[in-house]
Amino acid sequence: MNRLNVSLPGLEMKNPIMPASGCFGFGKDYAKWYDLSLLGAVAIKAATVSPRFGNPTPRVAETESGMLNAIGLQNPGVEKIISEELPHLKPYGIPVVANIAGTAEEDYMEAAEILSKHELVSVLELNISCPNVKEGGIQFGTAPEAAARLTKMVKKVSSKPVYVKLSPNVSDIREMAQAVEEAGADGLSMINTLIGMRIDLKSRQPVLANKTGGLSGPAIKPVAVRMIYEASQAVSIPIIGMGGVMTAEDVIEMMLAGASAVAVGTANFANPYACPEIIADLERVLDSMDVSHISEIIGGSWKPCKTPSLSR
Amino acid sequence: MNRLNVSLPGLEMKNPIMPASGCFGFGKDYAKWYDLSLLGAVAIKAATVSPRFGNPTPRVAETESGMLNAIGLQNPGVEKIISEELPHLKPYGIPVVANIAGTAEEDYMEAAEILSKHELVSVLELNISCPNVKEGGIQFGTAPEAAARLTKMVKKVSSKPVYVKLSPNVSDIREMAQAVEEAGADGLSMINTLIGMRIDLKSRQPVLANKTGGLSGPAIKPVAVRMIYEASQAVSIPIIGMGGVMTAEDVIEMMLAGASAVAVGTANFANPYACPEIIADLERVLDSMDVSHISEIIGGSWKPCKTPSLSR
Amino acid sequence: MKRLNLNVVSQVMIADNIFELTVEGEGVESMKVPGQFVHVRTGEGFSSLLRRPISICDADTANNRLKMVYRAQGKGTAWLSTRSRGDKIDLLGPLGNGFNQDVVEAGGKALLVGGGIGVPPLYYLGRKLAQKGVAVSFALGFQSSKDAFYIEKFKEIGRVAVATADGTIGKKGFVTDVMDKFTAEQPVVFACGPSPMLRALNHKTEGLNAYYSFEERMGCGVGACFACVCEAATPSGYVKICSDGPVFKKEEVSI
Amino acid sequence: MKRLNLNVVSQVMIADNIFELTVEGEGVESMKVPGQFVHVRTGEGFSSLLRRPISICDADTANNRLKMVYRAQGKGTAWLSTRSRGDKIDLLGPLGNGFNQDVVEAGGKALLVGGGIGVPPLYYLGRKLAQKGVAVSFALGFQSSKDAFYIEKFKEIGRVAVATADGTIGKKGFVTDVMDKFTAEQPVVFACGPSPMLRALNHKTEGLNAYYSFEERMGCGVGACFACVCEAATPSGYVKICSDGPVFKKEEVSI
Ligand SMILES: Cc1cc2nc3c(=O)[nH]c(=O)nc-3n(C[C@H](O)[C@H](O)[C@H](O)COP(=O)(O)OP(=O)(O)OC[C@H]3O[C@@H](n4cnc5c(N)ncnc54)[C@H](O)[C@@H]3O)c2cc1C
Ligand SMILES: Cc1cc2nc3c(=O)[nH]c(=O)nc-3n(C[C@H](O)[C@H](O)[C@H](O)COP(=O)(O)OP(=O)(O)OC[C@H]3O[C@@H](n4cnc5c(N)ncnc54)[C@H](O)[C@@H]3O)c2cc1C
Ligand SMILES: Cc1cc2nc3c(=O)[nH]c(=O)nc-3n(C[C@H](O)[C@H](O)[C@H](O)COP(=O)(O)O)c2cc1C
Ligand SMILES: Cc1cc2nc3c(=O)[nH]c(=O)nc-3n(C[C@H](O)[C@H](O)[C@H](O)COP(=O)(O)O)c2cc1C
Ligand code: FES
Ligand code: FES
Repeated sequence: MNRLNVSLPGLEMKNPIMPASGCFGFGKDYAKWYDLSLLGAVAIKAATVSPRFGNPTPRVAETESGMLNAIGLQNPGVEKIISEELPHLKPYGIPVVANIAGTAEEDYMEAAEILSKHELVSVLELNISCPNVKEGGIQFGTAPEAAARLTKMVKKVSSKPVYVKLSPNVSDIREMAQAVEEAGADGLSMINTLIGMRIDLKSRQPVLANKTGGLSGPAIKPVAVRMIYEASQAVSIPIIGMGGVMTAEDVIEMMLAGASAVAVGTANFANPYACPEIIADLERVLDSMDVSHISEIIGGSWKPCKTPSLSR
Repeated sequence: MNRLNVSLPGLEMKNPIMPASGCFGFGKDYAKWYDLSLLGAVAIKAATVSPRFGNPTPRVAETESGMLNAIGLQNPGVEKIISEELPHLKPYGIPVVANIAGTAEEDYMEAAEILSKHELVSVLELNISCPNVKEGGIQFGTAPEAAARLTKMVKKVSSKPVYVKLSPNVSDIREMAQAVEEAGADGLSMINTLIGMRIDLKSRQPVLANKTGGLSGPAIKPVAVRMIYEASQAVSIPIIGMGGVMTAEDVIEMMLAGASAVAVGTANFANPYACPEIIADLERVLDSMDVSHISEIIGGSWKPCKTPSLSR
Repeated sequence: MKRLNLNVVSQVMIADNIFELTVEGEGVESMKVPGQFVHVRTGEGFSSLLRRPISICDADTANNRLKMVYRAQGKGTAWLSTRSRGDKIDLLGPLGNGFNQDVVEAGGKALLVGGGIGVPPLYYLGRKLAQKGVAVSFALGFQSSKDAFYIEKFKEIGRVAVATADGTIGKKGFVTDVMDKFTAEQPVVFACGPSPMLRALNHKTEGLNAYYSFEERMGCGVGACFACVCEAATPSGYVKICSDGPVFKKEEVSI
Repeated sequence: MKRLNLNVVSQVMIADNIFELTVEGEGVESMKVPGQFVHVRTGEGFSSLLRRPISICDADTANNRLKMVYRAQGKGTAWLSTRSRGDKIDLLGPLGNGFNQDVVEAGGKALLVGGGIGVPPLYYLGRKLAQKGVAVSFALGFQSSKDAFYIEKFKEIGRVAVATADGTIGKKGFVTDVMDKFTAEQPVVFACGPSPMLRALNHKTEGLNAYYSFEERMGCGVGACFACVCEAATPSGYVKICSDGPVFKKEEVSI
């Protein structure tokens, strides 16, 4: 019996784990390390209509229990992604989450229309929260009206379910979640990175060429858990949770908070086998919690009748 | 020669280090560990007009390189603080930052008026960013207009300089900083804690009785550095920087970002001697950077003519 | 009340995931009061910021040796259990106010009640009381035989009754099920254990002079952060477990 | 390209803050190409998430022994320098594309140019080339005599010219000041060092067949994160140092 499968709009996953967008390229590189068909799904790097070179280097820096990145949406553009990258994913038979980004609404719509038509793309993930390019969509990520408008327009042109990836750099995550739900989003992805900076004492300058970068890793997990907890109670669409997940226990924590599936980002860098190892370890944690199927625990920290004493 | 003294409105500090509000009680406890006159200043626990018992326990939880707290502004009230707590600080001859909190504007004004009159209080620090009580001022901390209004009202009744402590749980920290500057704030304190949560797998409930808590410690330092970097360029009032400072290097990083003085919070729990040890270590770091006086490096990451090659 | 940097002498697993850690060095000479605790730094670098409160289980103040007995459960104690001879342990202590031994006179009787990981401080207390000439009895509760420890050592000090939840040793049941023979002697009661145990104990200690040691999650451990407060019958309406306690007279604090 | 868990055999400080770390275990047998690197996990728990790229300095593939030479500067390498015999090192490797030895034939000439902490991979390369029958010369640059290492070992392989910035050993100056006698022989050039060195080298290697190993801050180390890109004369307009490099023909990449 499979105790790990979860089902979200457009995503039938044999387990709730997918690599997070931007932390797994287009899959090819990690396919050299393990069989990607082990994964519940895969989220690919942000696609823009035209190719982007991204930011100058250094693009990454280390922080305590975290890292900063300012890649700047580097990608070969939708066309090349379809011709050169997506075909590599076909053999694995896993759902593909296509993360899309842009500057203007039209960019998003064009990328959404093209990518959603592709047979291998299961769902779109609207990246309205990239903190690393001036026009990387963050303008949509912190204003509920703009986010809702964009969601509506993309929904119109997309032939696949649309998830909206929320930025944590806001005062009220519920408001953002509700705005995009009302606009027709099929699901939420959260959280993207917090905006951070490190300054090098020798050069006295920010370590990253882009100055600021996105903070990810275990350092931000408490913020992610809190926001998933809040958003999941404010909306009825499912949430792909992420932010600092390193272990099977972290996955369960995100799901108890309200996530229906979980993405693993920075952990891949510390350990290329992070995703398959976490998947393999989930059963042990479920056993220790006396849970017969993982979907039982979704929102378990706030849903009534899901406290352990009542669950059996 | 003293290379460490800094001067801010109402605060003549022999070094830039003060314990952060809420992490040092009213000083008495740490006075058993070392001579408080070593400190540049001391920020005392948030004071409210009437005594508050605070939140139920557990009130703290550990996170990767950080911690959550939901103390809930427990304090004996302004009157008792004046009669029983402040007198203990007199012998040390260090500036006292009186952190004040409240629910309504009147609470702040009342506390501000009383405390600012006290001979031992050097400046007020308006805590408009406590995330741990529903009515703890956070409503002022995320809306620029409300923050500005409160600042103005407190400035009217305060006979001492007023610093406003900003919340990091906002989309645009510059906007907040500018709003309170225009309203007459003499300085900024930043950052307060990010809002976070941990969920216990056994009980399936949030670890903290209050559910959410404030995230502090090295995990949030990159966010603090970024916000200080942004705010210090947007305003001309000085900033007391804080958020995850553990070492003398961290102090310098905050000052390069734009802080004029630095508060140390969570580090006190890991090491009760954190403040005096950091102070003692500052000279070594300044030597290694060839800096003759610490005030030279304030804003050094963005101020023109402060790159190392031009500094001598 | 200092920061100490002590050398690990030995680390022994004495029951299922229960470790006895012996450390040595300057500063232990001040650990004279049973019921006080030390605040232990765990992990390397800044990944674990909160120290772990662990009771003094025994202290040889003449030879500067301290024993702690703890359960390796979470991240910090699991790390602690990997320390071995030659490693250093950074701890603050002694902290808090321990058991006041003056409340029972030489020739008097004391009952020490401990549950699970609340048992360790009773060893030092029992040893000290016996030394003073008090007749000491122990009522000790564990989950199961695999979790039990120190029973033989307690027997060297006084009479011992053991209860386990599954009956694998001693009587099946709770510590409250095995203590009647001792309470009949009207002893002063000293107890340490989880809150449910202390609550259950309250019925059994009616009319007796009783002192409880409490647990709460701590931030600073030194009285500054207000993390460990507990409602109390004091003028301020609360006490701090770390600096006012962890031991209180049972009437002082609402469990 | 695997995750290896190797045993520390020895850790020796061979110059000022420069360490030679020898590790042993399964997986080293695949480290056949000089210029490839390993991606080393540092620290405990999750406090350091980014691995540190370190070049293969030497590999004894028959006996599964790997040598790395590195400077302890930041948090990660400082931690690494505290590992000693009995400890384990978690590393990924071999990663990247190293120096292509086929570009110089047996009987041919090669000049290996290294600066500072770029010197280590040249040892393995020099050894391999010499084995093959290539006449190898080395031009090595260091800050000062206290930073220099491995000079005697290089002399066992070929001719060696040393430059130090302060003149404490070899010629005072840069590596570019001591290499003319070798370039006159029209060798194939292999270089590794900081960007300023590679830039300066570009003038000296005009008309020569030259291969450079590049450095960039890395996220994944395996080609997935786009952290380590560099502008290049390729159709895509860029290369990734970690998976396309770290070694490139000098014309391919803009320094
Ligand atoms: C005064 C006092 C004396 C104690 N003496 C002993 C003893 O002698 N032996 C022993 O095994 N245990 C003792 N405890 C309990 C011990 O402190 C916890 O088991 C330990 O802190 C758990 O840490 P961890 O790393 O295993 O868990 P984690 O889950 O990693 O801990 C995370 C955080 O929660 C805190 N925490 C978790 N559980 C508890 C708890 N039960 N009480 C207080 N804080 C907790 C930790 O200190 C830490 O700050 C004592 C507690 C107190 C308050
Ligand atoms: C392909 C390659 C091979 C290398 N081979 C060697 C070698 O054999 N010996 C050696 O001493 N050094 C080598 N380096 C440089 C080495 O990777 C850095 O010195 C090291 O990562 C610094 O880590 P830290 O913990 O000292 O510094 P920290 O400042 O703690 O590092 C923080 C982050 O920045 C990165 N970083 C810092 N400096 C550099 C740098 N110069 N290059 C790349 N990343 C950096 C770290 O990897 C880490 O992710 C190599 C670099 C590359 C790219
Ligand atoms: C190097 C890097 C690149 C990223 N690129 C993208 C991206 O292209 N699109 C996107 O939506 N999120 C991107 N993210 C954010 C992650 O998908 C994820 O939301 C975030 O890192 C938090 O998860 P983590 O802590 O597990 O890494 C990137 C993160 C990192 C570290
Ligand atoms: C236990 C605890 C209590 C706090 N109480 C207050 C408070 O009363 N008033 C306030 O303005 N900030 C309070 N803070 C926030 C700190 O002053 C500081 O802004 C924050 O913790 C970030 O700094 P740090 O990472 O060095 O701890 C508290 C923080 C902690 C950890
Ligand atoms: S733990 Fe800080 S007051 Fe008790
Ligand atoms: S380090 Fe990730 S692509 Fe090179």
